[in-house]
Amino acid sequence: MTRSMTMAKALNAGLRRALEADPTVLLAGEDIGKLGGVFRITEHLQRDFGPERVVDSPLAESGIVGTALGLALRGYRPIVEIQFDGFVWPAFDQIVSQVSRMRFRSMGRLSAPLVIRIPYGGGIGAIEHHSESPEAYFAHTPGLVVVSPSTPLDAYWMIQQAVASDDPVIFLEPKRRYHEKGEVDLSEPPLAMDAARVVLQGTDATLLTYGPMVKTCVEAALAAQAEGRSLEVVDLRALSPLDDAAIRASVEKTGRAIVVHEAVRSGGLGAEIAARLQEECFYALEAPVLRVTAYDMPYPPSRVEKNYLPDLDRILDAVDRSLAH
Amino acid sequence: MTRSMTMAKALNAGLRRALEADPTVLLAGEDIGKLGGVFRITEHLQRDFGPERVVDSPLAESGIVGTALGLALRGYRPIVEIQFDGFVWPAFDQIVSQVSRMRFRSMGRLSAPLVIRIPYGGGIGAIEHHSESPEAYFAHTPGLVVVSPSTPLDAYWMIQQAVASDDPVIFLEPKRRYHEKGEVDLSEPPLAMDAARVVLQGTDATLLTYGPMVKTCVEAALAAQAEGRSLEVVDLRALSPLDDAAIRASVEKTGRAIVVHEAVRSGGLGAEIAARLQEECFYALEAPVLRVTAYDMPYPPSRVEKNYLPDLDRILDAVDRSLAH
Amino acid sequence: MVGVVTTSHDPDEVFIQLLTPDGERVDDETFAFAHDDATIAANLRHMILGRRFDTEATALQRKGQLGLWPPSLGQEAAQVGSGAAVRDLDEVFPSYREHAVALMRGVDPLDMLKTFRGTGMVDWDSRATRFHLYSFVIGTQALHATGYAMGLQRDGLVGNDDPDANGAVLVYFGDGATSQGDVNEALVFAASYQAPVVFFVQNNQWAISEPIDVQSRIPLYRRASGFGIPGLRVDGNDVLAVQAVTEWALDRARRGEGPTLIEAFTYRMGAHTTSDDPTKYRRREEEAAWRAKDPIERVRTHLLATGAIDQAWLDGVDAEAEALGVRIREGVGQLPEPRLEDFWALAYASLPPALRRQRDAYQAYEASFEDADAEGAR
Amino acid sequence: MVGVVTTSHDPDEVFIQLLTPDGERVDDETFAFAHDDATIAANLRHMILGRRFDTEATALQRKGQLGLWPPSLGQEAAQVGSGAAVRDLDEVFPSYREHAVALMRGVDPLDMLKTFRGTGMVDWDSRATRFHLYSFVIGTQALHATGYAMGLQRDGLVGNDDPDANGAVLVYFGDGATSQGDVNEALVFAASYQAPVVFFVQNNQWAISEPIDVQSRIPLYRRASGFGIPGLRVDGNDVLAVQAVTEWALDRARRGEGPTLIEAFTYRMGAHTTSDDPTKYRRREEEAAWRAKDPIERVRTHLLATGAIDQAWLDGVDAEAEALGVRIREGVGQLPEPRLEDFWALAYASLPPALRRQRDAYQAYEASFEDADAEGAR
Ligand SMILES: Cc1ncc(C[n+]2csc(CCOP(=O)(O)OP(=O)(O)O)c2C)c(N)n1
Ligand SMILES: Cc1ncc(C[n+]2csc(CCOP(=O)(O)OP(=O)(O)O)c2C)c(N)n1
Ligand SMILES: [Mg+2]
Ligand SMILES: [Mg+2]
Repeated sequence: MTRSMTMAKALNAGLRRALEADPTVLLAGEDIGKLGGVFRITEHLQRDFGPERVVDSPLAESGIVGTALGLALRGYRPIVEIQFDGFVWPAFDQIVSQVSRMRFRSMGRLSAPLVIRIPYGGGIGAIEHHSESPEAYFAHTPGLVVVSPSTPLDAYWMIQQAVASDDPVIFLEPKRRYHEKGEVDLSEPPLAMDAARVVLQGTDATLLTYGPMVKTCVEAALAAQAEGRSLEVVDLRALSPLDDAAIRASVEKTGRAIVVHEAVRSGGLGAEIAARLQEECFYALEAPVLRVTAYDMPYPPSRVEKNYLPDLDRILDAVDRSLAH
Repeated sequence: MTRSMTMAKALNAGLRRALEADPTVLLAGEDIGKLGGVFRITEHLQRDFGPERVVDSPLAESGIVGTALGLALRGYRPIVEIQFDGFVWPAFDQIVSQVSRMRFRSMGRLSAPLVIRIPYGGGIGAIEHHSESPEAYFAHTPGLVVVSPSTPLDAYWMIQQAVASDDPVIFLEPKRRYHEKGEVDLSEPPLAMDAARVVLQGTDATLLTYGPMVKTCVEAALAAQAEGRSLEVVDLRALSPLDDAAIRASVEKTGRAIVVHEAVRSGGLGAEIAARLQEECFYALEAPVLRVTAYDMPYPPSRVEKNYLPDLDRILDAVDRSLAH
Repeated sequence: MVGVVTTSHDPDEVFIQLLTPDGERVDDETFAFAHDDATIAANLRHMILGRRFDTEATALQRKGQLGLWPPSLGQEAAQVGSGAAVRDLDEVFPSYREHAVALMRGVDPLDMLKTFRGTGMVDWDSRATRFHLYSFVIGTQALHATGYAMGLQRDGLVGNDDPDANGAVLVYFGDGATSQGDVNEALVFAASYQAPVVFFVQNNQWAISEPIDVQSRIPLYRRASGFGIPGLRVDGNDVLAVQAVTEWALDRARRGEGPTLIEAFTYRMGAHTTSDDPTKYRRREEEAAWRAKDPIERVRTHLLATGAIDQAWLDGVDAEAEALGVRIREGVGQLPEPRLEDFWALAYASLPPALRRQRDAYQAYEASFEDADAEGAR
Repeated sequence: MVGVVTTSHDPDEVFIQLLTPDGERVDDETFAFAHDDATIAANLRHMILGRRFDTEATALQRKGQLGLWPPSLGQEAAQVGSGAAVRDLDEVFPSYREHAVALMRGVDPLDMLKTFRGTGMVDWDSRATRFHLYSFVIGTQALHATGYAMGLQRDGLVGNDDPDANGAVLVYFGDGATSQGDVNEALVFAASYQAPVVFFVQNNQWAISEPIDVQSRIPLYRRASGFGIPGLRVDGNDVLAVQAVTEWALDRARRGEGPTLIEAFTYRMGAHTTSDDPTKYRRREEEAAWRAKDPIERVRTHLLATGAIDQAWLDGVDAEAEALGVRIREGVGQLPEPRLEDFWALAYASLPPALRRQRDAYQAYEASFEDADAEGAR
């Protein structure tokens, strides 16, 4: 059964299915009840599942994540919403020192199967703290699974897979894609959430990307096609742990890799991918792994975000530079 | 005037000099007063400068950093102590969303000249949260200066330079080196804190490292010498922004680079350095940039830390692998 | 033993009021309004101008001129009354909704619009206005304010015999913010150091869609007692009472007697921001009930009744408000568009090498388009 | 208006006591001890065993057998009294100093020593013992406990008519912890959801070198009132009073009447940890004064006086304590040395690819030494 829906609706449908499937699943966060979340991802869920399973939390992110961990220890599978990327930092201690380590600290006896949903990324014309890309901070933290869907289909399935995961999952939702539509096959998941996906086959170079930039990279690849260039686009989907095999397979084939993300360059996910690729495919690389990213400054006022974030032209420029090697 | 002292004493002397030199300098943190800090870095400073300038704070890291920022906005230059690396996370929001961005947010009108001292790293046989290496989280955050001294000499001068900096500085103190002695020239700083230093000249490969691992790398290089291998050791000192020129100069000379740090590998500083090197010295590299780091798991019980952390043998093994290319 | 307190949030126990919703002056046991009618009139003017600014900005957002706007509608008395208590050596740390206070402190309204238009970060001189930058992370500024207050102590600006030689800090946050760790830590620090800071909670009863009961089952002013500092609840729609109470608390702080928490009980008459839809979570009757307690109406009624102002005076203020409106409407479109070039140098005191390379590459890349354009034009 | 409270931390207002330092039974208006002498004797036994365990561990650290040890000396009544109030469906969230509670819950003392010897992380079965893992980040467990209590509510284990069908959570933290945002957020959440959790503050008057006055100028039990929950202060060196008060609070929680904060006023008679040197920051006289209030002595005196126990009974417990000591001393050296191999699989439910490669490389690298050794041996 396939239906066309936005990512926002797909997430809503995925959460609904998770709530139906497992009575231990519950949702918590700021404004997720009557309002349905500021992005309406949880719309009507409180109405349909009650305020015990869809909980409006006090305004305190550390409290939200810390109590969710307590609920997880009691056998629940909480899915918490952080309202915007920039508001996850107050919960950072709970995530980094507690959630990520419960299994390790308890010598494997306990786990913390909770999902932390975070709308992330820019391009929506917002004020400060509402356009951040915090993925690298989480990816540097052992014990956390970090994933990001790029399509409604993936959003629908990956949120359910995240809920089913026995490890804590940082679930990054590319908010600028919330309202774009896609076909969603409701019958069976196409892929596990720890696997990357080749979105577009190509031979000249590989664009490695995720979340909000997948669409931009596909557009760049299509534009490049018009100029006779064949670009492969890989949607990482899993940001940590990475699907190294898929990444390597593509780059060994094309010999060229360009990582594209919205987060600032230094210390971003592109750094880790470049480091791994040059280490593992040293002789297969025809050119250095390039990075098309935001620049190393805080997120600027929204009227300049288009110049700050990667776009089609900057991606193609990097492709040119890669191919010039 | 040169004196032999431990890094702990050098830091104490540097802080003392900073307090003497500038009446706006003040120290705050847990147990830094009568106790002199759990590592005695602030020993006798409260006695000599009074409880107004050396302040025992309530037990709350976000409060410590957040009020320090307020003091900085009032014209003070606070130096705060986080008791151990693992306890900086409750202050993470203040550091990442506030301290690092005051200049940017205010369009350059304000600055946040404060220093956050953090004893970091392992190798001291401690329980959980007392052996962490959080540098990559800070290095991925624009607006922060991140430095780490490796010797008493650098500790003495760099802490004073950090206090003088108009940008906020994360000052990472390699706690396992606190009690090792070195010569300290008290008359003039040898180098600015944003510069890397070639500690040992060599021609076959470059070891890029910082903080606690500098000594280990030097030992490895000396051991390699015995086998006829000439390793260059570069002490990064500045972890963010990096001294790219110095790093490149060395690696272009030797053609081989190995980054050594205690932090976990994925997303660590080694990733960024490898990414930059392969991008900027692609043709100069004879071998992939290798990384000798902790493994991608939480810090284990102290009785296995020697196997978890880089040591001389693992560094030499990586040198072998590099040279085998 | 301290029993469970089951008091609701309705003003039933501590609730300082000096002017009723009908515009009648009433007395409070402890707090008196120490100023003449001219001060009240000045407050009314600030409230009217503040409301006009807010209305214009809301309209501009609807027209697509601003990305977002958080309306202050209904909170004018809480803001102007407290703002009126601020003196020369004081410092104000706002949240993101204190537009009326900003105007009183001399912040240029167009500078404020830059932030919400997305052409600048927070583009006013907080040093000159003593009105700190807006903070968008809930509660964070409570700690900055406390630290700043600790600085005032160190600077010898607290507890001097000469009251004019003393200063204090006034920090604003919302009811929702009281749940944040940072706000509670600020209370710990302020109490521990007896810092000269007044925590001013605008309890507008909503944190976006969450009613105040989600945050606390007891009135918020009581939070203070748990930290050993005084807490007061004031009618936040009564500009006289707000001013009297804030003056008391700021004076106390300036004298070196420590922090106070004020809960100004008010109502967010509009949406949380222009992106919000309150019909999803609250009843129209509630909104209507609060419209009857409008903070501006009661002052106008009162001053007209006492004869302190007349219609001519009101017309004058309206003309001023209209001029403000014109200035904003005309100015907003002329706010300079930012360029990425303006921002490279703001991350650090001096440009780091990697960022310099990124800038150089960006400039070369941008230039390549210009070259291409130039070539195309030839 | 809530005025400034200037009460010192000396027990002067609320201070529930049922047994004086001299071992005299006294009455409290509200709280009575609901058990017989056998219970008191059982408590005394737990206190003696707890102290012995702690003394042995401290000695083992001095001998280099442990990396670190946080002594519980002096806090036995606070721990055993509260621990005795725990029932089958309850759950305990400790800090890192509740060794006596751990023993009562059935945690193997050698498992506890693993953590401090560095041969394991936190190596006991928290599910079976209902005694959660030690937490080393100050205050963090207050939130986990609150969340767990929210889970009990959802599981229908609160407010049932059958008292045996109800459970609650008891969470321990120190005086210093009350300054942390997390602890205050836990109070917010617990109050908001009326979660069945009892916050048990062992106010041992020191947070390492910081006296309690750095954290708060008023007694800590008063913090509760600011969040709308009951707060109680009990003589933390009086095991009877502690048990009575904790039972009251846990019962209340189990009945669905919400959270309570208990401040057990006690004293850390030893160093903060074996790495600490209290002579740097506190006076010997203070320590001596508190030694006179020893929590064990008063119970022993009392029970001997009433004839509930005799010397033979005490000798029996001492023999038990000695056996515990022997077991610990002999066992600690035999705790298996961990190998890095034991930990690869603990970071995630299944080994991620990169970590697998790291493990493979590590094993190959380790094997290369064995090969070299083997070759050398030939
Ligand atoms: C740390 C953090 N979490 C969440 C948000 C999103 N957010 C913005 S305003 C708001 C509600 C604030 O309510 P309140 O403190 O009552 O202030 P008000 O908006 O009513 O003035 C929320 C949840 C934020 N800005 N910061
Ligand atoms: C977040 C955090 N900050 C700092 C520390 C270091 N530290 C360990 S124990 C301690 C004092 C705790 O005092 P208190 O809460 O009174 O508990 P007590 O040790 O007296 O039992 C400190 C500061 C820590 N463990 N966690
Ligand atoms: Mg509000
Ligand atoms: Mg204590």
